[in-house]
Amino acid sequence: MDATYDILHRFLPQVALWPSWLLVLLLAALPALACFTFMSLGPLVYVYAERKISAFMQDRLGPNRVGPVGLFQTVADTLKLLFKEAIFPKGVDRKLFVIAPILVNVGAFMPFLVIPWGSRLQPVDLNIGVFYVSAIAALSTVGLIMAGWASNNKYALFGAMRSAAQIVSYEIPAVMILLLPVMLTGSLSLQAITTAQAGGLSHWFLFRYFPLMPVAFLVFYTAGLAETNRAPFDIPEAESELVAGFHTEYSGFFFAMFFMAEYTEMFVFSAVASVLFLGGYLAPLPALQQIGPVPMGWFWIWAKAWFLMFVMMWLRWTLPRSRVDQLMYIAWKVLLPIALGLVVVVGGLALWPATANGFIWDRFVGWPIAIGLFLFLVTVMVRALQWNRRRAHELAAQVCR
Amino acid sequence: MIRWLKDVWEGVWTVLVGMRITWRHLFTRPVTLQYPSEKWPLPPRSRMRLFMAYEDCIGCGQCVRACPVNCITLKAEKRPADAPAIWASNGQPIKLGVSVFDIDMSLCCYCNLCTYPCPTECLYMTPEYEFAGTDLTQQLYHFAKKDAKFITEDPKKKAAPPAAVPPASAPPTSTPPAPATPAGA
Amino acid sequence: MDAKAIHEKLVARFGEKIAGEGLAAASPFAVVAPEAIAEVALFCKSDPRLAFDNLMCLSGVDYPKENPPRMEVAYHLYSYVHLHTFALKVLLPRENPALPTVEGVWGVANWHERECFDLLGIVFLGHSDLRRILLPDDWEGHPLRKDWQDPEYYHGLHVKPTQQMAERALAGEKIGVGPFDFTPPNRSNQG
Amino acid sequence: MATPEPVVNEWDRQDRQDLDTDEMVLNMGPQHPATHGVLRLELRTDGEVVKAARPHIGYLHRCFEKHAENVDYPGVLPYADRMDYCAAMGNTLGFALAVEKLHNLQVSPYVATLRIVMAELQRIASHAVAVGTYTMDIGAFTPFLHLLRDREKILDLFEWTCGARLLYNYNWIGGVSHDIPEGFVRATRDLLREFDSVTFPELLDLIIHNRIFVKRLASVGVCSKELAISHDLTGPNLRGSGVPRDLRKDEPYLGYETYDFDVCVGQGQYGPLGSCFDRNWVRVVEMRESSKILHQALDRLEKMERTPVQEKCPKRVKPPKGEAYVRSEAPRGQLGYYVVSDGNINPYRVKVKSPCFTAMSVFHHLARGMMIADIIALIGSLDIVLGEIDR
Repeated sequence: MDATYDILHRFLPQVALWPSWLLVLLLAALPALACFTFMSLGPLVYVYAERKISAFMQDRLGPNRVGPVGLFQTVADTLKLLFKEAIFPKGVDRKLFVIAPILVNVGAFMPFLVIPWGSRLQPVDLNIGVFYVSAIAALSTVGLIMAGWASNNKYALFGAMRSAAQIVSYEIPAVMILLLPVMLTGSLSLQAITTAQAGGLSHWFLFRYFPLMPVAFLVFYTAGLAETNRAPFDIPEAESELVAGFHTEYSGFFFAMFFMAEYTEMFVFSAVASVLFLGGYLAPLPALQQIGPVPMGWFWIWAKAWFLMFVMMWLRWTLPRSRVDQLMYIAWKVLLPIALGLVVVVGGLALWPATANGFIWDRFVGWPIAIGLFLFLVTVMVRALQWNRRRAHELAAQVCR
Repeated sequence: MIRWLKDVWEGVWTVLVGMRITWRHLFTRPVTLQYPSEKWPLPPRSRMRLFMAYEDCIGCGQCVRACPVNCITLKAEKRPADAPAIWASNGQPIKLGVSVFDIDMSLCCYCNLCTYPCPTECLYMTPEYEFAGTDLTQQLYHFAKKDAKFITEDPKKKAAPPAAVPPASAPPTSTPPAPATPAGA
Repeated sequence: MDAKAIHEKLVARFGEKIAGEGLAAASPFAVVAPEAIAEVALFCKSDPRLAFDNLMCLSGVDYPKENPPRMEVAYHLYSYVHLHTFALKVLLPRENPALPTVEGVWGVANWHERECFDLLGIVFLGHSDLRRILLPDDWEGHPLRKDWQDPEYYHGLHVKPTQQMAERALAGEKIGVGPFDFTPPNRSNQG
Repeated sequence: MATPEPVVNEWDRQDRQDLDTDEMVLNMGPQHPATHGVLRLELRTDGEVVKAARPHIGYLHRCFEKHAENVDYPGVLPYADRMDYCAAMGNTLGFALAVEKLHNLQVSPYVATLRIVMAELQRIASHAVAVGTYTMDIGAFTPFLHLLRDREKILDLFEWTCGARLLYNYNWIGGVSHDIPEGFVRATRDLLREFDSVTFPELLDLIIHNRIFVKRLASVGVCSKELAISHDLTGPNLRGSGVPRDLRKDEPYLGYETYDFDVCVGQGQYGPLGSCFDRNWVRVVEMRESSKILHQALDRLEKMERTPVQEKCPKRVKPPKGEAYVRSEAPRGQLGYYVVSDGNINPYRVKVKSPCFTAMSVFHHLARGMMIADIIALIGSLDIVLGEIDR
């Protein structure tokens, strides 16, 4: 709130003279509006990205007809969904049927309030930020169950039950891992967690206690995939098994709302993960934190979150779907033991004075790993491009033959 | 414990291997063909829409018998004795006047069986595939013409043109206009 | 074992119940009395020398013009142990054809017999689930019988083909396109 | 006299256990994304666990056998094409072989080689669809499109040869419809080279050895040898259960005995033998074996003297009175034709033993006690094509 006021004050100095009730209303409404706009327009970009990425991975072109390189395809689709009739099948529980997508969206949108975009750029800096995020994000489960139940469809019911089981199970390892950054900072505030990682890429929590925290990050990421119903854990809406899972019976705008919520959840999760492990709005090199007069914090958290989202899409178009009991196996027998062990070990290490600030080698692993990964990806990419060129050559030879 | 660790490791590793492949495919060239704007050159043997060169049909009805789905309707009757003699372009005399030759392309199964028995090779499949219509009746093709220009000189008497002239080449236009096709056409 | 030896073995075991043979046919067979087919089948499967563990095909054929009119059920057997084949045939009267099921011998017979019942109306006695399989449950009649006549309607849908467009055109309706001239770019269509 | 024991109807069998709750009947299909067409499954489920399953087929029934009785022998071929529309070459090949046996015809070695080339190309194409759609059933979309990309190239070859991409009407009684065009051998070699060196290893890495994929399938839908043989599972389904039987080896036709290839058998490398994984694995490896056969066949084609491909085709196909049951190894298993001729130009009776039909008949045995997600895996691993089940 203070930040909003400051920004407002900078551009409109007379704001200080306004009546306080108006000011309070304004200060509550402005960030909410900003968040909401961002949220509802975001999925347009994410869906487009997802389609394009999947297309390229499958040697296709993806959307390319509406607008330049298909940029407006998702806009067109959204408009279509908005204007389509929302069908209420016979036998649905109309009230729940309408409430469900709204509730799912509430669960997806609310965590936005605490995500820090810069040292002062944060709607609200709740001192229970992490707790708030995990509590509110779980709200969407209720919406999913409602949707499944209200649809009066067996497939939807299956989807709802699966999603309930899945999200409840994966909350546990996820919350366990959430504890680690909290223990390392001693605060639940996302702002405090971010500032505790200041000092460049090698100070990020991802590289603290190498190799413990990277494993923790993997566990958290996996759990996050499950909580956002992404492949390989997209069983609540597994289209080859349950047709469309909990939103089988939804159409038109309500369907669009589920879609929007799903992508928003993805973004929220990625943003939270980048705050907890990747230094949030902090740049990999401290020098890049501010370019000239422009603070770049918003860019960095955005870039990190989008990178994590890209990996989610990458995984989705690579992996098959897990089965519901294997999902439970992964949650309870793989992730949970690892998470518990990590909580104990990292907690102990953090308490022990010699390792309170990480192992001695922590400062030296971050950059090599990041650069190594980058180089590997570039090599694969270059080889693919080379293959392309060689292939083109062969094709040309064939045509000339 | 070791098995568990191995399991987890294999899980992570195979995922990474898969990710490497999809990453590589991000940069390979798409194979998509943008259909209405680019078109694949069809090989000459493509079996698409049927076509019949009416001037060459001798009305033998072998195609009708060969068709497994009965999509060809042929009505032929003997030409009156006083009608001028006409020939198909491969030199076969046309004894029967074909008054109706309809192909219902909505029934056709594109099997190509009708084209083989045709003695004058007047029925063949063309690489023409964009003939979707808004109405089913547009798929019924009438091939019988009222003003067909038949060959009216005996090709055997003429100085034999090279035998390899494709049968579909336009019939000589210098011939005098053929009389109206037989009664009923 | 070759077909002759198999036939001899069957005759030696079942005697009268092997009612005939067709060893000269492209797929040699023995004719089995209808009531004995289940026993013969079980013997064919369990005898170690025969070991016909696989029922390749079970087909019914209708012969209304034979004297007497009859139906045939042909069992084509194969042995994965000895890699030999043989066929059993059962001749049935055309009126109320019925014979014991061999479902207990070869599992696949379950569906084959259902299909045979569905399309030819041959009843397999003792079958666990003798319902129609390919046709709708309320379909009447058995289409693969030679005297089958298509019904006019089934639940309001035309079963018999309606008047085709060509017939309509012949009757004088103005439909269709053409005649037209069209010479495709290449005519090298023929092989 | 010993008689077989009566069989219990699986659907009516009740075996209640303490933890069971209320059962519900779930209708899967005929409109369902993963039933490979219009299969309808009636599942009695207890939560996610399937207690009993009952497949209902016939939604695509058009009575091929009745059609066949009403058209002449060459006219049956286009209808036969339309049974297994993913592998039309195999269907017509089987019918042509059956009528040739009735007719006592022998095709020339050149035609036989052509037929083998087409059949094996079709096998690769068909398995590419089978494996591809299977991975899609399991939830991975990308390998499906990678495989379809290569299948398209095979279809291009077919179109180049005979003018059609899906329903070829290529194998005729006594010959084939077209000779291969110039450059066919080289184009096929290029295709195979790319398939062997790029698509196949990528397929293995991307999906087949993926841990999630393996876990999903390795112990699901285990079909024992006995059950497989008794229910007449054939082709890759049978070999997936560990029975090394392949008609191309056991009863060679078209000179398959002169080619060097292995019969692929399920290894059970990740779980019990005969699981969904093994059936799928056999299909994957068979693609490579087919490519091996193709290389040899192409070598021979190059050296062989070209004979007219229709010289043996009878002017009027009118086999003498008689009957024959002839099987061939279609991509989905043994495709048997029981052709009865009464000396007319129409077949008196044609009965098709379609491999998918018999594979589907084992479904309710394997589906018992599975989870719903496994049902999808099972259907896919049996590799059914509804056009052939319903005929």
